[in-house]
Amino acid sequence: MQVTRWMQECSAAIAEQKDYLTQLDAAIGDADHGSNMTRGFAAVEQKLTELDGGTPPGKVLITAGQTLVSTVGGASGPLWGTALRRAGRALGESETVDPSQLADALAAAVEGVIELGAAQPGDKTMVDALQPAVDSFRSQVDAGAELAAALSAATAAAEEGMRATVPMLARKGRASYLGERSIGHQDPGATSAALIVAALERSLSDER
Amino acid sequence: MQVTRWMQECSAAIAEQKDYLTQLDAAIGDADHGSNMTRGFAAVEQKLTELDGGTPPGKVLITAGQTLVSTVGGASGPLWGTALRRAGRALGESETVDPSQLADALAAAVEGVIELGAAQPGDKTMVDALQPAVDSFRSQVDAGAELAAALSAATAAAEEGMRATVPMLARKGRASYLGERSIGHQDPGATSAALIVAALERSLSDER
Amino acid sequence: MSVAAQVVKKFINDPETVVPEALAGIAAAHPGLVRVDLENQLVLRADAPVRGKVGLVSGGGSGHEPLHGGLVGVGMLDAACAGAVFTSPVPDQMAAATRAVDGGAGVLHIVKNYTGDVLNFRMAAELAEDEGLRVESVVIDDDVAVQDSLYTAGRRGVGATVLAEKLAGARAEQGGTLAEVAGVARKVNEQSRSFGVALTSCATPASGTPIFDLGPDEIEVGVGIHGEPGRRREKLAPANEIVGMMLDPILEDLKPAGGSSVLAFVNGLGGTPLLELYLVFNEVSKQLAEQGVSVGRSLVGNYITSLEMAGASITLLALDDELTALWDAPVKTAALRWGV
Amino acid sequence: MSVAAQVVKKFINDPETVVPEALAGIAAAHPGLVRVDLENQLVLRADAPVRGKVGLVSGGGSGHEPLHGGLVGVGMLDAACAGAVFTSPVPDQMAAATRAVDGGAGVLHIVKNYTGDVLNFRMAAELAEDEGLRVESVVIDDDVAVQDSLYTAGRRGVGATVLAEKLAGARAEQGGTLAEVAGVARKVNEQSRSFGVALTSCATPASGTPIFDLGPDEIEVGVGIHGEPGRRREKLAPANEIVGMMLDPILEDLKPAGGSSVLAFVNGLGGTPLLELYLVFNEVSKQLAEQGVSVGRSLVGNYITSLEMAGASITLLALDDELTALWDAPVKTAALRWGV
Ligand SMILES: Nc1ncnc2c1ncn2[C@@H]1O[C@H](COP(=O)(O)OP(=O)(O)O)[C@@H](O)[C@H]1O
Ligand SMILES: Nc1ncnc2c1ncn2[C@@H]1O[C@H](COP(=O)(O)OP(=O)(O)O)[C@@H](O)[C@H]1O
Ligand SMILES: [Mg+2]
Ligand SMILES: [Mg+2]
Ligand SMILES: [Mg+2]
Ligand SMILES: [Mg+2]
Repeated sequence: MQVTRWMQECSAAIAEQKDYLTQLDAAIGDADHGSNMTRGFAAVEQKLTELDGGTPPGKVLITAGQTLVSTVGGASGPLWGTALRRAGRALGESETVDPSQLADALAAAVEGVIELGAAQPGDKTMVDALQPAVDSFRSQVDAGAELAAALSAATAAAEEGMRATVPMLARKGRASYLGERSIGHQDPGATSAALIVAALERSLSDER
Repeated sequence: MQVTRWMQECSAAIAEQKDYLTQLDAAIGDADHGSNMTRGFAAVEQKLTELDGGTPPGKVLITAGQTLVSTVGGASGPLWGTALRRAGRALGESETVDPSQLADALAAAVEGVIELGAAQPGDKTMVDALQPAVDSFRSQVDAGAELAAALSAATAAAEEGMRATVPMLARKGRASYLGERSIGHQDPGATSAALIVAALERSLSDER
Repeated sequence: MSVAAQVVKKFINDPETVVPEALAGIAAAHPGLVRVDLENQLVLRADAPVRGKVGLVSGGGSGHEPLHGGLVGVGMLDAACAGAVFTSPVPDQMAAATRAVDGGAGVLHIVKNYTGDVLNFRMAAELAEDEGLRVESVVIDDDVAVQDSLYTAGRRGVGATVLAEKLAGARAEQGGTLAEVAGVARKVNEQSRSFGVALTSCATPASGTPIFDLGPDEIEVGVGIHGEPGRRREKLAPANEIVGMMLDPILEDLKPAGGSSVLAFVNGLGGTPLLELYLVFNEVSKQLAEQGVSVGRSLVGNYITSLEMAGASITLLALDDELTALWDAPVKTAALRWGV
Repeated sequence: MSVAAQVVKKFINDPETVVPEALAGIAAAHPGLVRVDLENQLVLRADAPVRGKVGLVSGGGSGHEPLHGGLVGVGMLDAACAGAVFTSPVPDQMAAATRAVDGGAGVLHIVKNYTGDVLNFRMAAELAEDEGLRVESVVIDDDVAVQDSLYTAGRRGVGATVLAEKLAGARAEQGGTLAEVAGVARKVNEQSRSFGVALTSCATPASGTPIFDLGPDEIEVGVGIHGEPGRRREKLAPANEIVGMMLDPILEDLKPAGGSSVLAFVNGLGGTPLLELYLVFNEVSKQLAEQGVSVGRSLVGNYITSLEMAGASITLLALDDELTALWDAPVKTAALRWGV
């Protein structure tokens, strides 16, 4: 499984949406989410070029996570850094990743975010995009679906979860300071999360 | 001669033009000429109510000048204060003021301004409105003109001098800091000076 | 007229290098007082680590100057970590700062309560503790504009941060233990309440345009220090009414005993002239007097800012003899200095 | 987009009472340091008059805070006279201040070179001398943005005013005679040059709208401190280029000897964040180093402002041992404090 490819897709997709993510953050946060995530994934892309090709996927994800922690800052740095590191640990040393291993890794990632950030679904955070994506991927895989099908289901669920944050009242992160005024705005972190899930789909589905 | 009446006419005319004077000062100065002059003449009006009716015109002018010095500040305070005090001294103790005494008083006023501020005609200051007004009043009086005629000649000369400041390059006061950029703007101090001369005409011409 | 459409002009060369260039300026302007670690974006007390003294580390996003770099020096912080504008620094910086100021008596992290600052400082503390350093953390959350904070990220850390850094720093300078120094910071936080109002928004160097859009007769009530909108929007009102809007929730929450004494801190958010801040302070002291609260100590000026935002915050700290003495103790930093 | 059309929101109750209310705030914020004479709008050193010490009086229009009221105290001014915003005070105030601070050794008037300030202080000196007081006056005119000053009102007094008040104040505190104290102020003025740039205009409380109109990509080069337009308008440029525009005319006029040492003062005009002022200072020290001029002392912050104007001024003072020692001498005012 091409983790490096995934990270490159993330870096490209987020850099492309940088201003949009920052605008979303300006409405209910502090207008830096786009630059934070762009800075982080650019560093990840750079860092991964230093690893040799044979590095197992789990190790690559751990390195990517550590790089995010060390370069992003803000709330999203520790949260995404933890997510990728947990996913990497779940994959362990194995050289290949089958769909159910990937499902476990993604589940570990979300658990890491929730453990660290204590956000529940419905709190208007990245969790509202990630949790449904992970759940639908798992159920598709358990139902014996193709990897590509499971991935597009995950992407669809992430985007739906992202859109579902619009009417939510924020209970975590900066947006929570706005109280009622946070309603009616799409959460920037849920938006970048959806981009990251879509990047996963792209990086894997055209592997064959 | 009704000096008090003149001061009241000044106070009313300047208060009415307060914002206009401040706008002119905003263009080439610091946007306070309107409030400075309004504050000063309001204080003069108030102060003169404390004098008894019999006070000779010269004394009234000296009191008015001292009040301007004590309440206006800025460049215009000392300059107008000196002008009225010098005019007052020129009138001395006399109970009445004939046209030639008035001409002497006005000449003393301009001399006081020039002595204190060292502005020459053409420097884009109040002097450019006052000097021509004083000169034309004097020549009319010498030519035996009616008081009313001499006064309206003075008002016309003041307003012409005021308009003549527009193309001038400022050499004195704040406007001089602008160099070439002071050209094309009417001098606020010349404008209030014209108002004060016109007020003199109103206060005297309808004395009979 | 859309304020958000406007460009905010700035003295910068490149948005990406604003923070390191400003840090270089701090180093050049205050030799002998501080030194700067440009790689980790740290402002360090010139003689750090001070043997046997508890080290104080704070930090956060940039754009709040003089907080935190201008508060490094004798009797206050030993190190300040600078993040990008409005973005918490990363754990690596905070861990490097912790190592650099550890004089053997442990290190206190003073953390403003924002998710990013809290999570990054937590990771930094874990890194430092893994290396055998003793670290205590105190989270500052004094902003009463944040309501039902139980169900949210909690109250923000604002003005009380400056006071906690001053008073805990004084305790450390006197030789207090890590527990004692942390105790002072916690006490300051418990006895402080703040509230902020913005008359304009502000623009980060990266975006260049104001974060929110405010009409010519509107103000944002209950803002923090990151250019974020506040709790609600109100019509512009006379200063005495705006001060009332700020003092009421503070006093309601702090409930100072009648006749008690407070430190009154009127803080400018960056773009408001000192002339107005003193006028606001005059209102504060008048309204407190009416409530039977006396002002024992005071601070007026721009100390915890939000770039060029026009606005002000009020912080009240309930004083006792210990806190008053710590406030009066000597301090030598770029922004706060007396007694030395 | 017409900037002039905009309303500048302020913390005020009534435009007419802004200055007295702010003065009351200064009195409330700094008891023990200063006392305020509200009738004459004076900020007085708490223990004035100081027996046997030369008294220092300055003043001018308000809107430049902390100048002058924030610079009253031990080692600096004995009295500051506050006029209306941007309007020189009247002779009565200045004479009252002169009386209040005369300790028997004479009084120095430090006057910024503006027609209004000069004429009113001249009248005040005459009043005081008529009463038998000894008064010396030093006029500060350091602004090199004013050209062919021979044919004009002359150069404006800007940043050097802060330095002259500090250094002459130190000399007076050391027991200098009136001639000696005035000599220091004159020397500071002769050895200082300044230049200012505005990124925005500012609005007086009375008018409420910006004094001039500046496009989103324009700056005013060569401004003073009264919101007046500058010598010319330029396109916004990177900070290093703007600093060049300011330093070049200063160095051309000051002509510091290679290898000589200067006090570099980067002053904010009110609305520019400290983050940017430090970035500007970094440019100043880099460019001076390239010219072989070393920065012996420095000052960075908002000290002589133009309300909320975004912008900065640079002042260079050629140092020698005497001036350096006077700069380092203790000072205790609201805005400048060290050594005590
Ligand atoms: N406690 C939390 N749990 C999960 N996600 C969070 C939490 N707090 C904030 N976030 C996510 O982080 C995003 C903001 O990230 P970013 O703007 O980079 O950091 P900051 O808020 O520190 O500026 C939010 O949109 C939200 O999705
Ligand atoms: N040296 C001078 N001689 C004569 N008039 C002067 C001189 N300097 C300034 N003025 C007049 O004063 C006017 C400005 O007055 P005002 O705005 O009240 O004072 P300030 O310039 O101190 O703000 C100018 O328009 C000019 O006519
Ligand atoms: Mg953000
Ligand atoms: Mg004026
Ligand atoms: Mg942030
Ligand atoms: Mg003026």
